[in-house]
Amino acid sequence: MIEVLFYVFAAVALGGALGVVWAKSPVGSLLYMVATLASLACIFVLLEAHFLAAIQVIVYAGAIMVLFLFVIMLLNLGHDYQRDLKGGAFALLSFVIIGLMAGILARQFGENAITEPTAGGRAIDAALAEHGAVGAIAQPLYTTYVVPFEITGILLLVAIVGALVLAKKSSL
Amino acid sequence: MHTALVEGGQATVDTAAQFEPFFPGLIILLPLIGFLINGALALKHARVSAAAVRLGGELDLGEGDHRPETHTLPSYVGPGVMLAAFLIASVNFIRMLSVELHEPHVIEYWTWIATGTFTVDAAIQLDQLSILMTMIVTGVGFLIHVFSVGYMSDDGGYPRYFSYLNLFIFFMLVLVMGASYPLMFVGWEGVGLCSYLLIGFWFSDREKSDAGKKAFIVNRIGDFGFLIAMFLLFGMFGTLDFVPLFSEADNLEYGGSLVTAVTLFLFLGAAGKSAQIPLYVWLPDAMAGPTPVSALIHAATMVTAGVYLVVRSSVLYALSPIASATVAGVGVFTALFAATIALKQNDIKKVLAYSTVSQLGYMFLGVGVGAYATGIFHLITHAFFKALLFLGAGAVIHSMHRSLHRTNDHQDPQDMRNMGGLKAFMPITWGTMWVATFAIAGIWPFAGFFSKDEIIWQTAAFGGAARAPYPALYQVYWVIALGTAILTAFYMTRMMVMTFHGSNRTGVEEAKHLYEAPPVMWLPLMALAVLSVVGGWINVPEALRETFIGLGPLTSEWLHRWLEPVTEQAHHIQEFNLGEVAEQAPFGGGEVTWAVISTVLALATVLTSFHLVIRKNVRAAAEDPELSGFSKVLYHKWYVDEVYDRLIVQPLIRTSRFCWRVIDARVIDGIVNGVGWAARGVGFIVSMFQTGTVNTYALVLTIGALIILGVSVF
Amino acid sequence: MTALLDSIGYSGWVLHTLIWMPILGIGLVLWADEQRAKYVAFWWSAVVLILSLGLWWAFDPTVGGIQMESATPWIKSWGVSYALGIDGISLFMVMLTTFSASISILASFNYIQNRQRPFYALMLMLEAGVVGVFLATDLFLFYVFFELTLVPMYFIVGIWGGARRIYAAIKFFLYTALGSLLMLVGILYLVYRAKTLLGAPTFAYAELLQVPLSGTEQLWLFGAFALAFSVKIPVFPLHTWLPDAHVEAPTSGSVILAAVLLKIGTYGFLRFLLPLFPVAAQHPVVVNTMLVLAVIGIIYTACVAAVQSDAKKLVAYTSVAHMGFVVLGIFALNVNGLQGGLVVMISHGISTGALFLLLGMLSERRHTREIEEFGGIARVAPWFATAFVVTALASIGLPGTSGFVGEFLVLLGAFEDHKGLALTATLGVILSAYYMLPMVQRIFFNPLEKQENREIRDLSKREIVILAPLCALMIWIGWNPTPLLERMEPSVRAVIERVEGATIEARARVEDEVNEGQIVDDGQE
Amino acid sequence: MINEALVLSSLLFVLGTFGVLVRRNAIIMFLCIELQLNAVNLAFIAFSRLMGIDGQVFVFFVMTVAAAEAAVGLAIIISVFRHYETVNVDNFKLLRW
Repeated sequence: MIEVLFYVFAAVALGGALGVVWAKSPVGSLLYMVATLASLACIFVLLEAHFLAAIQVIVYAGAIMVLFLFVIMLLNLGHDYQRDLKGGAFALLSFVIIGLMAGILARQFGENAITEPTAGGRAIDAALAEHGAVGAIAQPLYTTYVVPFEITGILLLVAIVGALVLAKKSSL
Repeated sequence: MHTALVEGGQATVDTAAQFEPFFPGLIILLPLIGFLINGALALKHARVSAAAVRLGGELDLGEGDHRPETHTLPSYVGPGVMLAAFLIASVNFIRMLSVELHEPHVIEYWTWIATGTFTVDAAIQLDQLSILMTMIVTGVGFLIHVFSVGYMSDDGGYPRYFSYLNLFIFFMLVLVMGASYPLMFVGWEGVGLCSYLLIGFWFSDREKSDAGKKAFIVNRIGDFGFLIAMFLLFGMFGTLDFVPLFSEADNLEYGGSLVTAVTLFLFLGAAGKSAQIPLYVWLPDAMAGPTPVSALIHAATMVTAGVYLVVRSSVLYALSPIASATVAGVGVFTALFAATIALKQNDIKKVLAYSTVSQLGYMFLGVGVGAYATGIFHLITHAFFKALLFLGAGAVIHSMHRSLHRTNDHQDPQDMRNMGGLKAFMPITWGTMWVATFAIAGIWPFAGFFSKDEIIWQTAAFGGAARAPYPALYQVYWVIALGTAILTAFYMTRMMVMTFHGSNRTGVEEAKHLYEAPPVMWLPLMALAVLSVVGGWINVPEALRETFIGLGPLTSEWLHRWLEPVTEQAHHIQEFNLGEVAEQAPFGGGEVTWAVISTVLALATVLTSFHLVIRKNVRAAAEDPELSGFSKVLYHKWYVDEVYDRLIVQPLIRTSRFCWRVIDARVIDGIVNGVGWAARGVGFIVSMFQTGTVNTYALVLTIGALIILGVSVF
Repeated sequence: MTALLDSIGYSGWVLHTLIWMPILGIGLVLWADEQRAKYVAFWWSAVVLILSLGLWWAFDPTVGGIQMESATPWIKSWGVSYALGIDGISLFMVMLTTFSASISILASFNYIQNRQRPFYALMLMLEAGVVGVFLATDLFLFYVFFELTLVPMYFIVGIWGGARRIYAAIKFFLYTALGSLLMLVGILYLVYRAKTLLGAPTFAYAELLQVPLSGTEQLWLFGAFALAFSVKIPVFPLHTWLPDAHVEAPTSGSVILAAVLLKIGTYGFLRFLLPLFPVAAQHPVVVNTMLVLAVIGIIYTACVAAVQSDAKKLVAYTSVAHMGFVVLGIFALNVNGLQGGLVVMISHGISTGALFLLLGMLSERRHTREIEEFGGIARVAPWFATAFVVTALASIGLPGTSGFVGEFLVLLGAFEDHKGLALTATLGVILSAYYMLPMVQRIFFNPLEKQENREIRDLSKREIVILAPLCALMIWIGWNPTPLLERMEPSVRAVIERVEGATIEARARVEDEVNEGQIVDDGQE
Repeated sequence: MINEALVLSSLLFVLGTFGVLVRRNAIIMFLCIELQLNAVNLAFIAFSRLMGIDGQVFVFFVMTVAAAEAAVGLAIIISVFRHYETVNVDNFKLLRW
């Protein structure tokens, strides 16, 4: 059952990704992207990452994609239907390269089939059982990774200020 | 100042008392002090006169007592220190006379250079040879200093002149008193420096300045030989101090290649300093300096340093028959060669210059045939009569110059064709110079006779030795030496006649201003004239002892005996390897016979040439026709300068230019700049990938990622 | 004197002070106002000079190794420390540096008219850098200082230089930087080997000396180090940056360049190349290559110098010839040669520095350096001429001046094992007269024809103060070099023993490897 | 399922890369970068089944950084757009000197 669901969501995600690359209009790309993100969120659930799945939907699909949409609207690009794909030798070369890359990666990940349960999986299951979905990730986040966590906070602050400064009309 | 010899010999029963030096350091120090005082005065004066020159004029010196102290003090300081040095040297000489000194007396002052393996002290060596040389240098030097007071009195560079002269004496004394080769080399190059400064004393004249430069560079070629010889000696002995070096030299193989190399390189140095073929070319040009300088440096002292060097190294030369034959050969050929050039020169100083080269050749012939004491003997007599000749010429030039100057005549005051009949105006100069001429011509009983004749005789005797290395060669030398003696008599007589005899060619107006030199100038002439007569009596040959009335027995072979401690080692080596020298000349006849023959020949030549030249109608320089044929070749000094210029100087300059403009600027910098251009070219090609399009960069980035991925996977 | 120095703990702090005082001075100079900056810089450097003079007494001449050592860890994980020390080789280089820094700052008073503060700040920075190079006993620290000297020199030439200053500055920078990068690779390899041996990386000189290296490694490393130092010296054919840099640099830049920057190269040979790679250093191919290059340098550059029309360029070329003598002495690999080399370094620093000063004074007066423009100047500037002649004579190695002692010892040392080469090098003695005397003659002698030359002033008081100590040193060293020689001897001997200590076995090993064709000689690339 | 998730992650990443390479619209290129980030997130989560919870923590960080990046990146695009009136990257070759 889970396998089937995985394949369904995987197909949607891939289709969405192709759409992102191929869609003519930016808004179209954006919507395909939302689809991909949503199906990825589902796959996260299948992989027992419930909290991240939630965040994926709330932060990514909800916040970041809306930010993109705002910008597209702000710049009035919504009606820009001109194809902006590069063509010719460049696209061909790019295709060959990413094909090779995909081949290498898929081959690498495809072999040596891993069967659950693994040690890591058991540990996550135990953590989930003990702390719940949020607590399982909060536990390491506020202990082992507290310093990176704080730094991330500062990064966000800097990003806010930076974005303000850059986007402001008149220079400071 | 002086450290007495400490070896406890005083208490022994030996009657030979210890030699106690009398402030020998002062002999060297005094001229240095003189140099410092005169140098300070010169610097002081130079600032004043420079201010005048800057305003476009010359500094007026004023007359007599009104002259500034910079022009009065040197007259006392310069000769004063020389007299003091001479007196101290004399005291030492007298003290040495009264004792038997077999080993050189070495006095160390401080360690000059000391590395782990090489040590040389600032030390002076007192022995028979060095004290004799010191006497000559300070004595003749003193006389010439006195002469200079008169000769240079009106010159703007008066204090500078005396400072150079004192400095020269200082270095010359270092040269002769130094106790090691490096210290001798200090003096060696130091005198070269002073010679350079004094030749170019009137440096505003391009030719004179050039002459000084030429002297220095040619001397440096010789110094190159000296340096190499020192390096070889250090390799052989591990020391360059004379005493240990010569005492170990006994162990060397006779005729060994190393000792031959050393002596030949040393001789290259000597040839440079003493103006022998092929390095003689600087000396005639050196006549550009003030005439007393020519007398002191280029006749009496510095140029004889080469002879001193060979005698000092006599042990080494005795060990190398090849080097000795070379020394003698170069000497005798130089003597002949220079004499031929002297035949046709018209500049009074040039004649004397070539005559000096020629006489130096004789000295080298002497030391080359192992007659070291005889070489020194000729050095001494030559110092007297040649200094006298130069000073006499100086007096003539001084007088001529003043006369031409006062009448605003722009003729050459040194050209003998412009002189003639000066006997009437300058009797003392005339008389004393004739004494010198007799001496140089080798006429009995003047000084030159004894020394020159003995050299010629020793050549014959050496060639006839039992195991002489190249007997035929020495016979050739002997014949040339005899022939050159005749040439000498001829050109000297020619010079005297052209200058002093015949009709006066200066011009009527000019003749009114010709005077005898002042006493400060002719007194040294008189002193030297006396020495030119009696100087030879210090070493009357054994064979002539009886013929020389009165003094003979007293002074017979005195110099030989005096120098015995210095030369005996060399003589032993020579005698051991070559056997006794001959008693007979190649064509028969003993020493006395040939002495008589040569003096008669010389006298005859003087008389004949006197009549020949006086009858010849000499014309003033301006009217004299161009020479042709062989005379022209001689007049132009066999075109040696031109040949050197073509073969050495110009190619060197061309090579240098080639190195600079082609190798440096094109090849090396070409490569350097080429690398720069190549880097730019590569950059230009690579910059084509910098399209500015983000996608391209992303593609390249991806390719990079792919490569890393591929590498990490496979 | 020694007691006095001991009582103030002199040897404990002096080495640090000599580096940090000038750096402190940079701040002071930048803080002073434009017109006073030169006085601040001069007096500050004079204080440094006086402080450095104490080394003469504080230095223990009986010790061959490095003394007054001190080390503070700097970057512990790399084994880098701030370690200073001095020995008989660096002693005189340090004193020469402080001395010539003061002199050249004093000589810039008139020459530098614009942007004075940065100029004097850079001069002090240069002083600090060079002193640091000579004192560092940690290879990392050494490298830092080595590169640090480049920067101020680059700006001094590039900002205050002549017409082609940019070309000259860049040429100078690239030449030197290229060589030094290879040296950095060499240092890192050495440290890597030390790490495999000792377990931890270390840059300390004394510990790196203990690292055993195979013959092949030594040859490669020798090549890397030698290239860096050969550029600095400069050894023929890497010398072409020098004439350009000298000609374009302001007087004080030339003085510092000639007096101390070039010495960094030969100092590097003595301090690092010979002791660290003793087997390579006595490999016959290496020795012969270096000697031949040195001799070519002596003869070739002397010839080139003789035909220069620009007086400064002439003197620049003679620098190459003199440094050739130093290299010759170093690779004679005996006490005489090494000591001679050191004396030539000192003497060249003094005499060539003085020549550049004099030429600088001359071009300040006439605004040209073309020899043909001058003539007869001795008549209007007799003191100037006297100083110049004395300096020129010291430069060509007349006995009784400092130049002779060094050249004589070098040639004496070289003659022991390499007769032919030493004989050829001795020709340099003739050639030195061939290039120097015509210049002296054409500038100072000959008729005084040009009106501009007639107006040339003689030496001013300040100039006399600059030149008098230089001339005095030239003559003093010429007559009494023993105090110098005895201070450097133990250190030089230590280097020699270190080189000779590399066993015959090791030498044989290298030769085997060469015969098997594994390596080629790389003494010079 | 871990293998499958990883393969999916690779494909998504490659597609994102392709998008960055061939699209000229700066916003869409940016979107594609987000796609790449998401592919990486997926890989992290898949690996966290093997290695433990740390992978998920990392995803958390990636998302934060992605948010910050989106904010700054979009701001840059806006200011560029103001200047050039376009977001087509062929029209502003800022990286060329």
